[in-house]
Amino acid sequence: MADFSPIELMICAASEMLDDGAMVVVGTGAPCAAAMLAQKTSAPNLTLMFEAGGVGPLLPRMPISVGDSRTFYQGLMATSMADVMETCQRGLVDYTFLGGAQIDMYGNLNSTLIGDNYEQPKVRFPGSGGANDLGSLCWRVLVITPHDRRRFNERLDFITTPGYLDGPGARERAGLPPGSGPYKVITNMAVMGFDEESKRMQVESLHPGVTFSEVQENTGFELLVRAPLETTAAPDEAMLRILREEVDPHRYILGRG
Amino acid sequence: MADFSPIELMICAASEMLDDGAMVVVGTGAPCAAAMLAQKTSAPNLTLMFEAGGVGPLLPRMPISVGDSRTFYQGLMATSMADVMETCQRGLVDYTFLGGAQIDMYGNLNSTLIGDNYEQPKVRFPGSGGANDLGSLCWRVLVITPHDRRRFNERLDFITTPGYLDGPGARERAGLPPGSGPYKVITNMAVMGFDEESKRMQVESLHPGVTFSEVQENTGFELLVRAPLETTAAPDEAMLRILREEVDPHRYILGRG
Amino acid sequence: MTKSNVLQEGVGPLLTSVDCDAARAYFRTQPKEMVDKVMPVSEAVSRFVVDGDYLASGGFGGDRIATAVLHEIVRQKKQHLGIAGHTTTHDFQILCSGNLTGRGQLLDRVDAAYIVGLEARGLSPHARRVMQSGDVRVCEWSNYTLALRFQAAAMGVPYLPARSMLGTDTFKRSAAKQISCPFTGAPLAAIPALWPDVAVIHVHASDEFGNCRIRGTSVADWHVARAAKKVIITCEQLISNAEIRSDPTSTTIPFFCVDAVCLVPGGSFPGNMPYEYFSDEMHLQAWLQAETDATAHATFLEKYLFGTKDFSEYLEICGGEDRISELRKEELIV
Amino acid sequence: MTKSNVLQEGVGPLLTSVDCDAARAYFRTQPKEMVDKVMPVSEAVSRFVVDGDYLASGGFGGDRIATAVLHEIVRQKKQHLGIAGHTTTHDFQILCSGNLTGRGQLLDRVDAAYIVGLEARGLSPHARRVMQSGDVRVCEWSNYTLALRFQAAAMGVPYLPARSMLGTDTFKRSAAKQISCPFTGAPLAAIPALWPDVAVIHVHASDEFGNCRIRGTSVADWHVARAAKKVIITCEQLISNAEIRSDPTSTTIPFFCVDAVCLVPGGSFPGNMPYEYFSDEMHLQAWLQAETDATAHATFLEKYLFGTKDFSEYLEICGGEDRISELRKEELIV
Repeated sequence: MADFSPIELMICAASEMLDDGAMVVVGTGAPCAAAMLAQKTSAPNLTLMFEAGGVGPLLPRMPISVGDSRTFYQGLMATSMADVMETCQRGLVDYTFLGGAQIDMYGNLNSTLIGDNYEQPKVRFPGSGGANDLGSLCWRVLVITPHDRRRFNERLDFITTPGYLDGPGARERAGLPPGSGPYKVITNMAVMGFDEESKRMQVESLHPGVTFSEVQENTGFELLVRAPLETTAAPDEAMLRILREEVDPHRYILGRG
Repeated sequence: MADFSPIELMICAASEMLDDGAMVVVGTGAPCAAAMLAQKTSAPNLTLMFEAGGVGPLLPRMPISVGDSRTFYQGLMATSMADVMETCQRGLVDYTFLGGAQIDMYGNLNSTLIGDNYEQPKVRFPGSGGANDLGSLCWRVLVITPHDRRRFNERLDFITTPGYLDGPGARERAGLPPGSGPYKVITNMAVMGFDEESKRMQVESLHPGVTFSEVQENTGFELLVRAPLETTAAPDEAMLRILREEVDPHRYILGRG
Repeated sequence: MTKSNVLQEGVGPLLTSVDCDAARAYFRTQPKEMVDKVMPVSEAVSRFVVDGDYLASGGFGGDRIATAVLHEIVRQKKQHLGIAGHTTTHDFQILCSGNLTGRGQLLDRVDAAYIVGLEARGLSPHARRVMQSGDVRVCEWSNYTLALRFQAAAMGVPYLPARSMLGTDTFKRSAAKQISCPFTGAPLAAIPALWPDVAVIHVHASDEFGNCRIRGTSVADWHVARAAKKVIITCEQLISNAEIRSDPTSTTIPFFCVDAVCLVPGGSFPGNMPYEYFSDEMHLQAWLQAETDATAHATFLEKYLFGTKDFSEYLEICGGEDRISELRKEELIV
Repeated sequence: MTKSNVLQEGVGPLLTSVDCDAARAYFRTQPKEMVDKVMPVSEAVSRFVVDGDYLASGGFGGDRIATAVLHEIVRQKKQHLGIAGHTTTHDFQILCSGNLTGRGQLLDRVDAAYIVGLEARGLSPHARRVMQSGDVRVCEWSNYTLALRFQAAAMGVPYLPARSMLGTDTFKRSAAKQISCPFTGAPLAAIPALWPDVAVIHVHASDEFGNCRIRGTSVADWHVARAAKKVIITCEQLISNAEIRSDPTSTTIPFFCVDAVCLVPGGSFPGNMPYEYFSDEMHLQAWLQAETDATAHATFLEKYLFGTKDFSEYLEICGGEDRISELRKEELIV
């Protein structure tokens, strides 16, 4: 078996979830690497979009900002933030990648603040940015995040971006588009999805060498388990070579993982 | 006194109503000639806009369509219909010119149909086009029209475009922007405005040689008269020369009048 | 669910669904690969225009119109179509050739903002006959509110508010509703979204995948292309994908909105194509003139439309490249 | 008047008026002549930015930002400004230099979609201090809904509907309302219009009257320029009106939206200017680093911001044309 780092495994696992011919709104960092890797392997017809207006670039390097010129370098279209968001709202965009300081069992995300006083938060984070919009409007939300109890929380200090809110039917009741919502959460320990009925997070595969109890220990709420619980497929040499040599040769992302 | 035709008088009278530095949405024909004439005489800083998206052209010839390429020939901007209409809705556009098959004492206009059966009209006209929007959203509406009883009607078969609807306060009650509405009606016989209180059409000036009773005879409703009733200023030689030689040298409009 | 906010509503028929979830479900399943979509107009029309479809015609009536597709729809005798008439002029007149001419009923419903007229050129006698026949269901709009209907659909919301149409018969005969603003309480017109089944749009240039450029005014086409479920593009020029990528700011319509790309130089004839050729006023006058008499009209349509196999044959009998050359000069005159 | 349609509403403060009639009355009286509006940044800021004004910053935080105007606002010690934070990053950080630095309080209210962060570069310690101080009133939004607020204002309507923000604390801490669709009854978010007092936008080229071109993504600037009551443009290049007229399709912002035009080559530095120069990541890191320590921060701001008389002096001590040349190479590398 090939040798790989946790971040390499996370990126490879995420890239394999992107269908060929799909559209995906990505941010900077690992999600962008996963989308680029997918384009170079299983999904050559994947269309990348960036929330500031970049559509279908031939990415020369990793963008530093989701609005920088790399996001539309040799792109198919350089348009507006509204055009990209409305393409999501219209129902054309299959995937998006989101992150946050906290995530709960329904895939709700917090990227706004820590503390219980809104007016004077303990820690102020940037806020939604485009996350709430993308999490509301794209069909499937993917999360790539480190796995620890601080992040995987029973109760969020602030729901910035909707997952399944408080459970089955809640998105639809709130007016969010039916059939949309969190899809997979990819961490350094496991890949999780969401149970069809309860909309609760469930472990689908454990990364090689990781046990379920280790995952549960690092999670602040009770995880469900999908049967049969699998082992996350290890990336093969070819994929790793493309990731290392073509996607992130300067190790901007791989160097951090 | 210079010699001039009724259409020449109408165009000259209309052109003098356009302030310098104003913005005006114009159509084809006489309104366009009036706006071009104003630019070449009293209002060099008049900005012309066309509803299909043309802004600030250097008109080489009269447009045939309000969407043809002359409407943005050497223009400042070639944009969308919505951008032009929203510029009106936002409150930036001072004037527009409208017409119609029928007009009533409140300046309401009909350009949709004649007959009392909507499903099977006696005569079907084009409908609103942009007229309803422009008549709703621009500050001041100017009408250039031939004067006869068939057109100047007590009751319209169809209110396509709002004037003052059924009188004082009606536009505001309907939700139309306060302070907007019909401004002047320029015919081959007279110039009419609207009484501040009653919002009814009133004659402000009679063209040279025309009497009030002639105007009233050609009008299907009772006209008010603004005191003192004036005589429409005759255009001077210089203005007529510019109209004939620079604005409409091919007599596209003047030839019809 | 409450709809208590509605103060008044138009009695006009809503000719299309305002269900944005249904539209989302449709768009989700549509293919979004960058594949070669170049095909003849006849194939595009037979594949993507289905009897009963609701059409949107791009451009502005006689300016930047997809004449070749409109002709082919008539030639293929499509039936019971709906049409969005936001300043439709010659395009509307072409489609009316499929009504009251012994070929069934091409148009059976119209969202009317501007129909039957050709602006300064006068009214179409035949289009008026069609619209006065009582055979066609009509709903009234204005140009802006009809453009706004496409914008709502492109945005993926069921309606947008406007301050137009209020207080008039245009409103009463529309399918708009008067609502009160949730912030100010002031009355507003709620304009329902419109997702056309098919849009036909003529552009300056497209690549084989449907990434398109338009020069000059875009009228409502930016939104029409995004709102429509199927989009047929005709273009003056096919350009390479590398060319598109060399200036992504100039892309007006992205490939994922487009189903068919047809190369049709001169394709807006007899309409105006900005920066290319001016409208053929003589031909448009001849068409209007022919419509004043039933026999003359039948002969005219036989010669130019039904008797021609495609747009290039039509263009040929209208004077072909020579005529286009004259119109090019006309377009470029200062 | 009835507002019965409101199902739920956010508790966040509405920091600006949603009165579209008041906005109309303002726009009506504004001069619309094509006059020469070219002036130095210092004059533009002293004439068009007034204490208490609500600002919108164009571009995308560190991409195509009007750095020179933002610096000058801080230098002129403007007080009690509001700001629309739709992905504000380095621009927000610059404005925060006027808070908690012994120069009164520059920012006192923020519509927050994305603030205090610099995307992949990390969070701004000083911006966080400002936002955690309790001195600044905050209302939450998302990037799209904040963009939509400008769009509503540009359209001249008091709100627009969206399907975003619903069900979250972002909604609860916003000033949006949940309404039901007048057509379908389905819940929607009603997003109120936002007319900023001043917008500051950096563009590629403008003529002396303010007809502007932007290459690359427009982010929300098309709407911001139309929504704002006053607009200050900085541009890489001044071009002639004849050049503008040679290609009206490329005009993004028309002159009648613009109050001041300032020629500032390199004006987005240390941000990225598409097709011109990439962002200066070293300088941005140095700024973030300086903020970790109060003394270092004061020294840094004194050197780069308060101690410089204008943007060109700032640019000079950052490496001047040599540094811009390096960033030009970086921008153009494949």
